[in-house]
Amino acid sequence: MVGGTEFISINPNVNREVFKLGGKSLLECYQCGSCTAVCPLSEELDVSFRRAIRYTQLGVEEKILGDISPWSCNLHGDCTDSCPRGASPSEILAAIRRYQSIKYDWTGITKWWNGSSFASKLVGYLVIFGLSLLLYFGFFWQSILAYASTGKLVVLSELLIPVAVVFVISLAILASNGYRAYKFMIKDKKKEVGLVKSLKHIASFFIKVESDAMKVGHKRERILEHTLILIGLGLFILLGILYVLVPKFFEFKVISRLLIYVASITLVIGVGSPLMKRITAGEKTHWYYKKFTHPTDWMSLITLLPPAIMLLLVFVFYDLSMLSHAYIAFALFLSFMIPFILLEFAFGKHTHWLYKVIAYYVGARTGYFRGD
Amino acid sequence: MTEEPRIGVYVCHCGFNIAGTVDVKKVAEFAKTLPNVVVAKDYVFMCSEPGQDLIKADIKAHNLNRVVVSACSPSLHEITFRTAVSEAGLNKYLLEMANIREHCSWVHHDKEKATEKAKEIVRMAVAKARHLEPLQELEVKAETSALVLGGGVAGMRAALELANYGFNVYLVEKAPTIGGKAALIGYVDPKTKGAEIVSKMFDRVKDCPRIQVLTNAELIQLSGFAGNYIAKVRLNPRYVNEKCTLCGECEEVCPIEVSNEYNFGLNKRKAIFLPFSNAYPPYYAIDYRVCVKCGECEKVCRFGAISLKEEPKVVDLKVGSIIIATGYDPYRPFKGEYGYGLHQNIMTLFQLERLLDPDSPTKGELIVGNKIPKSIAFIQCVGSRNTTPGAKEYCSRMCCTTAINSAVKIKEKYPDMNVYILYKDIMTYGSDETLYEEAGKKLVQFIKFEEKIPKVSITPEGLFIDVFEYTIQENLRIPVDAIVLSIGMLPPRDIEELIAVTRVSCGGEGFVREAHLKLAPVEAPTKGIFLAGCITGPKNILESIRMGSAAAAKAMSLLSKGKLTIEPMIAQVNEEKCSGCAICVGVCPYSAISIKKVNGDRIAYVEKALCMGCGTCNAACPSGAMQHLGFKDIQLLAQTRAVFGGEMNV
Amino acid sequence: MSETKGEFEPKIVVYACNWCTYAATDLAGTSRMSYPPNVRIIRVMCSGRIDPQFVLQAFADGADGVIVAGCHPPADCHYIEGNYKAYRRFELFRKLLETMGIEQERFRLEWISAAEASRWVQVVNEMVTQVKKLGPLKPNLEVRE
Amino acid sequence: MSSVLIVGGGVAGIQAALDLAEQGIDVYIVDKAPSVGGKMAYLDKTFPTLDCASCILAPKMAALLRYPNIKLIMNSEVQDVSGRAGNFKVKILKKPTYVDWSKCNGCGVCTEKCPTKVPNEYNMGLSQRRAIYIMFPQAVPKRAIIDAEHCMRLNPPPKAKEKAKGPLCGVCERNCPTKAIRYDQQPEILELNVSAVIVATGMELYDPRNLPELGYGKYQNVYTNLEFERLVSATGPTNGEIVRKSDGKHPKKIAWIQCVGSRDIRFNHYCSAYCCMAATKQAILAKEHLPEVQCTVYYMDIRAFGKGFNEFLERAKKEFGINYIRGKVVRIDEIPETKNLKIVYEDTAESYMKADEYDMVVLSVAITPNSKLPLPVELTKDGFIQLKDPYLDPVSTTVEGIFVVGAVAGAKDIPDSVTEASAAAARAALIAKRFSCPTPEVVK
Amino acid sequence: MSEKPKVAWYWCASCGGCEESFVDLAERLLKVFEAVDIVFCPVAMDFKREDVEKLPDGSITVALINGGIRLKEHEEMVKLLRKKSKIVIAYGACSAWGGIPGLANLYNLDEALERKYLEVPTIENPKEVLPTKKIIVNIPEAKMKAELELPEPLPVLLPLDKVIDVDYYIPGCPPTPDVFWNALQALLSGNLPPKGAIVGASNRSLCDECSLNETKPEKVLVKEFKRPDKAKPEPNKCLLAQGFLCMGPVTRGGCTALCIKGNMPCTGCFGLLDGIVDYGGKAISYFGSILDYSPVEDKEIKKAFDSIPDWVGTIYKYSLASAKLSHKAGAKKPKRIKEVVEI
Repeated sequence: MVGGTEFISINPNVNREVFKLGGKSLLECYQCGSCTAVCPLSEELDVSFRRAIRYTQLGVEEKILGDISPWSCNLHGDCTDSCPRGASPSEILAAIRRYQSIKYDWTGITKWWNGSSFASKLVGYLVIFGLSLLLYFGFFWQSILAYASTGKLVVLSELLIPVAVVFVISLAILASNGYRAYKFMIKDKKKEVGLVKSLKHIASFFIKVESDAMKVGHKRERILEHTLILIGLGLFILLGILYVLVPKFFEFKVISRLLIYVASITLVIGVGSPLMKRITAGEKTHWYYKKFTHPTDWMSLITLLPPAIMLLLVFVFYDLSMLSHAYIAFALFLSFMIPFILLEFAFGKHTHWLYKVIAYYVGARTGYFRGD
Repeated sequence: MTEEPRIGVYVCHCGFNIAGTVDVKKVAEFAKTLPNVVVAKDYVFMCSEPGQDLIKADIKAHNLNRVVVSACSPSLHEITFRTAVSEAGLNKYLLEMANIREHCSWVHHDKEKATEKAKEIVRMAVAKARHLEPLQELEVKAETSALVLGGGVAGMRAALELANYGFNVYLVEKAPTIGGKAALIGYVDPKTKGAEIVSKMFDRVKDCPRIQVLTNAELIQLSGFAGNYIAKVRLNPRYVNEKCTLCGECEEVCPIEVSNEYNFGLNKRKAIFLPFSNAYPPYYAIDYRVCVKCGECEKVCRFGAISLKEEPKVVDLKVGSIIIATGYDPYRPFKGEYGYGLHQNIMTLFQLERLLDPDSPTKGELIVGNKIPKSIAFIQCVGSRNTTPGAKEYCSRMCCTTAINSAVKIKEKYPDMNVYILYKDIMTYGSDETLYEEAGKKLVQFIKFEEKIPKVSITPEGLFIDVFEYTIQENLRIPVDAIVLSIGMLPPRDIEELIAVTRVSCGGEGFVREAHLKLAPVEAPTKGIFLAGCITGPKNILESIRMGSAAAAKAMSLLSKGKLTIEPMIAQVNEEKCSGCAICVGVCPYSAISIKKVNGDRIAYVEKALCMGCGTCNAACPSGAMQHLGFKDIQLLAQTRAVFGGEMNV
Repeated sequence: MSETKGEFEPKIVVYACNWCTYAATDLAGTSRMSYPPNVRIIRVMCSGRIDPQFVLQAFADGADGVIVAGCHPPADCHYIEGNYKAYRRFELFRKLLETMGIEQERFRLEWISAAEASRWVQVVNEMVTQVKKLGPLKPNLEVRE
Repeated sequence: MSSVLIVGGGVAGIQAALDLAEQGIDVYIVDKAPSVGGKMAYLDKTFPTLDCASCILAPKMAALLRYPNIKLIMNSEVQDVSGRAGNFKVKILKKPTYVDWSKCNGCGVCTEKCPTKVPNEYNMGLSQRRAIYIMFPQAVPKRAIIDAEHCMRLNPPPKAKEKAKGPLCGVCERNCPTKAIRYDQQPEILELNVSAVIVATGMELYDPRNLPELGYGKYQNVYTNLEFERLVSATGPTNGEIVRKSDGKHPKKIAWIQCVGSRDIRFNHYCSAYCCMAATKQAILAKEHLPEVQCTVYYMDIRAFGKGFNEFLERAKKEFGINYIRGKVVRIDEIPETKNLKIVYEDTAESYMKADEYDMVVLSVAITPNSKLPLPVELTKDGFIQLKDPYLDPVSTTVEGIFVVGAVAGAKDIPDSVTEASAAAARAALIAKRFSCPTPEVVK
Repeated sequence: MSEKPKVAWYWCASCGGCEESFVDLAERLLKVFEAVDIVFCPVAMDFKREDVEKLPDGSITVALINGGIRLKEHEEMVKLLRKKSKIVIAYGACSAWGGIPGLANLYNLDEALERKYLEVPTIENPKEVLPTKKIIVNIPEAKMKAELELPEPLPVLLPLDKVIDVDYYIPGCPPTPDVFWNALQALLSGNLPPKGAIVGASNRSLCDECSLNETKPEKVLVKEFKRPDKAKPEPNKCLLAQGFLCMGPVTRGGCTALCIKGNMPCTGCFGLLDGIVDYGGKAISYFGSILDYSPVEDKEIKKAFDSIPDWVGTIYKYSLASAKLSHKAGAKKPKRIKEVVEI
């Protein structure tokens, strides 16, 4: 608050942590506010990305954690294009998000997942993946073989248990972290706007911002990629739920296959495309794929690609009547799903959907959206 | 007037420029009717060769002793026609221009009215011409030598420049060593050490026989004028001579200890001391202000380099010009200003600079309170930009760059240290901006404040800075281990004495005022006195050095011919009439007038070399004794009266 | 007297400093600006040279208005602060004019820089209009029967 | 007698020339413009004293003419410099002016009679001049020059050329009272031997069209600061009346946008050093011309570093009520109906994006050095001329005997340029006069 | 020895102080009487106008005239004396420059009369009687009417040289005996100075002979102006440098700085110096010069100037009637003076 005599203590280490989390240009920012001013979101939303950066530069921790602006960022990158210091604010904001996620997560896993090196992440991932493999190719191997011999696609209840357990635990952790995030964000703010109005704000905001962004080539490309992932993941979850709850659905071959193929192919393309661009990044590649190369970015893609491929393979094999192959693929799919859910879905970059939703909700309810 | 004026009037057509609107024939006819006009002619281009020849021929043929050229503005062709009349043997100041082009034909359209006006303009010019007098340019001999006050970088630079040019230079320095403040700055830019620059300059000064370095010396009196100053310089005793081998034994036995101003009070020194390791002249010096003359040092010195019997001496130096380069004083924070003086970890930027210097008491390590701090904060604008009650209004120009430079240096050396810079506006102007950029890359943290200035709290838990961060509008509490006050610059403490001796004047901010802020930045209003370095206001080292060269250029321009030409259109005193009331002395902006005794009478005396010819003394002179040659009362009154056809008679 | 020919044409004497105002009058010429021909310019080196005596002489001889003009304070003056002196002298001088019953509009102290040719033209125009409105001064100085 | 070449006749070049000439050294000033004066000649007032620029510059320009040992080589460019300190060989391309300057007396009749009107560069295109013209009223030397590109005679429109039998137009030739017009003048190459060279080519303004988001060139009421300077100047296109290009009305709100092209790694890294104070000055001038006008300066750091600058800034705030808002403007949008401008920025004190409406916007554009010269000197990565060792060998370039002063060696304001000019004069004089003193500087 | 030079002495608008100064010659008077014959001196002897008229033209060697020309009578008499005299000397400040009575020129005659006869606090004039040209006085006791004719006042007071040609001036209010004596010596010596000269006084300003001149600081600059009735001057310090409006610098010397010896600033009775065309204009110039403020400090400047209520009375105390602007603009012939009044 302005004018008060209360002084906020700072945490001098924040800037170093955020630096390590990918905000390499954090202190190059000289606070001109170009990023805020140039951002298409600013038309609709009273946020200051610059201020978020300043909070972080100085380590005003409580303000950082409650700041919704990093979550409102859609990484369109106009700020990075217009930053007079070449400081890449979107990258800094992504790093701040990593920092925020770490602080929102009470388990400390996010801290490791976001903060560790690429190699240790990979090792961690592989260890869990290995355990999953052990589980499915060891413990469940007999039952898999048994199911395979039936030649049918049936509800594989006990095979699904580990994944379901992991999924439920992850959801629980996510919910508790989401609640923590909500508490941080709502602090010192007042709910001024009604729920319905808020939702309207958010909806119109998304439509406006995204449709504006679609007009720009490089943004369109990224939005499409993101949308593919979003659709793929959505279908994935839908299919998973259907699989558990309405297994009959899979008897309608055409529709279920269509959905499955769409889900997995969109995912493969949505994940594969940015991944390929990152790997083959050259002169002409948009900077987005070069700058955002924090290990968490890689991992968010890397962890998602194999289950998507495996799912595709399951049904390809199945429809080709290569049942044993299909079941192996299925086992692999589940083995890939466990580390994905446990690490990426619960603690990784993928958590941003949750915090984003909370941030928009808080923003909308507390009057951050402009106009009526 | 000894001879009756014989005036020739020449009216120019300037093609159609004048003749298009003014009936020049009529003007010439009219001119013939004016008193003392002997001949009046018109011609198409008076400024052309034939036009000038016409005038020259008439001067001879009609024995003219005044010429009025009625043409364009004097700013355009006065010099042309003056040259022409002087070629015809007439004193060039017996020419008067009547401006009937810019003031008449070009601004009016009614031919009749314009012609009438042109006639009156000519009548005014003729009226003035009747009272014109021949004037002579004067030449005085000038010394090709200079006195440079202040042995800092600006002074040394000026001295080197002038000595190389062939001037004899006296480099007068108050302290026992030259080098100034720059010698004490650890790093003046990320790559350059202050001490290095200074010692390289010492080498050049040493090799230049035309520079005489006078340390421990002060200018106590200045008389004379440009080209011919006599400077009285007092040489205070050093008590140590050139036999000194810097063995340092004397220092050990000296019983007197005082705060060491060369380390900005970071440590102590003895009464006999060497200011810094590469000081020049490279001998010990005894601080005559504190020495009790116990004689211990004299006894211990094996080389006979010390003699406590030395007495102050006063020498008279004849010099042609004075270059003032006495620099600045660092701002002196009062006790408690941002906690200054209340905690050992709160220091000034200058002290920090000393710490970062490899030649410092800590050998270049940033050790405060016996350990290397984990975090350090610079507070900018201490003493500048109206921050605190004692602060000056001006910006001290160098502190932002110096602080950022030091911050970068610290970050290079101690990457884990948190370095904060609390600023109002970062003044890294010009290419220094890259340093600011660099600081960001080196993870220096910046905090902006505005009117509400930061507060330093000294608590048992340590030091804290409470600051209202402008760009996030929050009150923050920053824990720090050390605080650096980026202090600004003050005019040197002895500026009053300097003003009293050299008669330069001060601006509102307390620094010496230059002749013109924009276009004469290294010249004092008084001819022959030039300014270099921070004496005119805060500068950085590079700017001071350039000013040194620039001031030298001015002295070269003024004196290189070995003589000075004095414009004759200056003030002149009629000693018969002057009563010595001294009103003119106070109004002269150049201190060119003084009161002298002539046969027991007080008489105003104009130092011709200093007078610039503004005439304000003439206007102020109550008795009419002071007259502005070329613009005398009678000349201007005659011109005034001529507007209405009246005359002014002697 | 010029007023015999119908309209009264005032005469205005101008004392102009060499560096600013005289340069502005020159510039008005070179820029071919146009203004009424009622002014007579007397050049001095600095407005600090202008003696109130001159202005008094001009009024006594028949000037209907007088302009004293120099460089803008604080720093335009070629001679550091001649304009300051002019300012003080003529501020005091105004008191004399007031007491002597001469309209303040007849006397102007103006700062006109070398670039302000248009300002010069404006000042002349204003002055001529004002003085025309006031009428001639000379008859006022004579004792009317 | 040895001589010194000064490249560039701006205030720095003039000062260096005067200092050298006073010592009796021959000086050549080469300038590509037809008059000396440089950028300062465009200014109305100078900060922080609000001195009238031409009042203080014109006497210096005129003083050049008083020295017979100063030669002004106008409308010319240096083509080549070879040799070494003490003996440089310089080739200068003297472009044709189509007027015999030894005959022309600057009367200006031709410039009134010429039928072709062309945008006047001196007024930044805000007014018109003729095809034969004198650069500005106080020009030194005051000589006419024909702009061959627009001259009917020298570059006749193709259609007219076909129709006409003989040469076209010729109005200036017929009207010239001194018969100075020379349509057949050819470029000349001058060769000079000089002891030292002083580079004082100064700066150009950065083209704000490189920042298309600011709409300069697209929106009529967006001005550069130099355009505004001409607009506010008594000698400018409107005689000092501030009016909008779009409708000729007085603006009620004017914004100054700082750091346009400066302090920005996309354009120029450096700070241009003059713009903060120039904007402050212009805001004050606007306030003096139109007391009702609201002036706002958008800045990031106000660099009030020079003598009297901070005092000036405080005066602007307190006495004139100029607003200062900290935030970088990223975009200007024109409101088509009113031609008003909406500027988009983040107010860094309030921390959200704002869009303010103004009648007129002035861009404080960066400077760029005029350093593309046929000289053997090195440049810094920002394009300024590299100094050799500014501490020990001030104003020297990497080539001995070639000195550099003013904005071409780094962004700076007038007093610093003038100081450097004098410094260079001192250093060039040492070479020109061949005074020797056994110091490493000269002898070694 | 030929006939002694004939001397006439006439007074116009004068206070009588000038005649006093003559008496103050003391024993030197005898030498005067030895040297000259006085043929006309209304203040001391009962000469009549007819006596002068009878004299042949040019027969008077020297006519000394003191006082300014206020009345038609003065005008007639001085014109007569001019005709009869070889040399006419304006004696004293009033005659030379109008003197203190000349300050009445700041008013139209009507205003001046009203001020003098009606408004001044020390006047009681319930019938509002003003001077008239002719007054018919009824004397009931004698049953007769007497007619009094008063000389008509001129619209403004004129110094002598605006009415007749003046050969020499002797300055002072009154001229000090020494000045008068010096003048006499000069004139009697036969070595006549050029016409129009001011005789008997110095050619330099008063500062030259002022003992406080030496006490001046190097620069005479002041921050405020003081009046001797409001502030007490420090002794032995130049009054001007203290801020008192001392007219010494602009005033002709010759009086030996009498006032200043009495710790009062010079008020300027010795008038202007050669080469000065307007006394007050010059005074303005130097008072303006010594005030040490810049135009930014406009308020201080105005304050300093406003602290002196009567500038014109200060700078033209003795010389208004001979100034370039010698009277208030728009002076008119009086209307309030009636032709005839019967009482």
